[in-house]
Amino acid sequence: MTLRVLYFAWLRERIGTGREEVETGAATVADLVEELRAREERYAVAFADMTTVRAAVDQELVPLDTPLAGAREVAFFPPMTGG
Amino acid sequence: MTLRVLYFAWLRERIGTGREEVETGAATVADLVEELRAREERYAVAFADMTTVRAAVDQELVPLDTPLAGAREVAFFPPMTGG
Amino acid sequence: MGDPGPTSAAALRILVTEAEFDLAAEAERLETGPETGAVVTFLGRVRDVVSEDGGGLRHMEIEHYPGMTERALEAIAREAADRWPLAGVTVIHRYGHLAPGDRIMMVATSSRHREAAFEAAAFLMDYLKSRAPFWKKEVTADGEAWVAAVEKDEDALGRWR
Amino acid sequence: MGDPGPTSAAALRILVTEAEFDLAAEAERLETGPETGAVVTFLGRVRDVVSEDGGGLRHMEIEHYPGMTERALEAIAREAADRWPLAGVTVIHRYGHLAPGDRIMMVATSSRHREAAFEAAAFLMDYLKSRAPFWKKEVTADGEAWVAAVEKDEDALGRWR
Repeated sequence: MTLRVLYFAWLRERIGTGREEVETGAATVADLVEELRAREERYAVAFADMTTVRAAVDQELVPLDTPLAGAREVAFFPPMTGG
Repeated sequence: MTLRVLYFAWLRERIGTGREEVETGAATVADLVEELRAREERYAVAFADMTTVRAAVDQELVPLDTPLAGAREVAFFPPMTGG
Repeated sequence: MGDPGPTSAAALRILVTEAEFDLAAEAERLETGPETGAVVTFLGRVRDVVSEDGGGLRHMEIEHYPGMTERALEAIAREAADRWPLAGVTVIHRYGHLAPGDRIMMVATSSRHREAAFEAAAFLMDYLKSRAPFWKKEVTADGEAWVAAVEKDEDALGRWR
Repeated sequence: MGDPGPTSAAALRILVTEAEFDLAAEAERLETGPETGAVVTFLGRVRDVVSEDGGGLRHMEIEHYPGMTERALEAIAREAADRWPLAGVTVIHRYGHLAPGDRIMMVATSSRHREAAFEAAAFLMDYLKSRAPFWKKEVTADGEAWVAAVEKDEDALGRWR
């Protein structure tokens, strides 16, 4: 499947883009992270410490073991600092 | 001593005045209430249920057993309903 | 609240007035200083009440104790400024003739962080309700009645002890 | 917050904007209806920060996730309106370039009584802090740094569960 993958804040800066299309067979968000890590060093760096990474699937905050079946958009970002 | 005695809200309405000078030898606020009660029916009515009466001496909220020595102004009023 | 306690740097503003007040201007007055990250305001309004004949509130009369009122409000504001690291505390309360929908009173607090501003504002309101010498009378088609003190307002003070 | 829950009558207003907002006009918008006795507002401002060389904050950049931001804010507002008897809930958050002293965001709540308005406003702020997709970067003379999430902001959610 083709997913739209978004990155925000320092994840965006480390990966060097805010948005890309990713062709993947990953079953879960965590599997997608593994695929990206294996792909290039900049992903490995960005995803080095997953305790500081949050994910959303189709704009809903989700745990990393969430399945990707039916998903169109996945986003990765640090813990939020609004307010 | 001569005290300035003030009444507010329904105490003012029942007693029929908001302010008067009272010549008294009362030792405490409670003693003053007893003197006033004995003086006229309207005071007895106003002070019938002391659980609904609050007192201030020289503009500080006080318990009824507070001494009047040195006091210039005593006020009686129902529980406050500001805000 | 008799003990003035440590001197706080907070700017206190107390106003007891018959006139309408400007909530926006009061809030903006506290939006000042590089350290102020949070401003909380509370506004109290005259609610309508339904009387027995189905008619509503005609107006409200608020009586107060001139002199003691200002002292009590200042003591409450000072107490808040001693308990929380506030930059500013504003307490405004009206008296006299008020119509349904009119503003009765407001408090505003400012601080570095949200917790202090929120807690101090809630504290001010809880103390104001049962420690400031104001009395409300409601006038409806049925006649007039003094608003009774609410036990839960007295109980609300418990959480600040 | 996935379950929309019971339909509340509260008027929700959500705004994500680069522009300055009008706190006074927003508060007045909630001063409506005969039943509204209490309006609470919270305003968040950009505080100055002292950098290592003693210089202060030059500016702040706020990034957000368009689309998800509005959804998250609406879910937070709806949750507040389901938990408390509110007449109105307003949440406004800015993004982009902000200078020290600028307004970042505000919430406003209105209700019959003070407790609901205060609690709902504090709840909205606690959820906003760690559940709305905003990220702050501070630019000082030393360079730029993403603001780290604060553990106590996450902990603050505990009291609403």
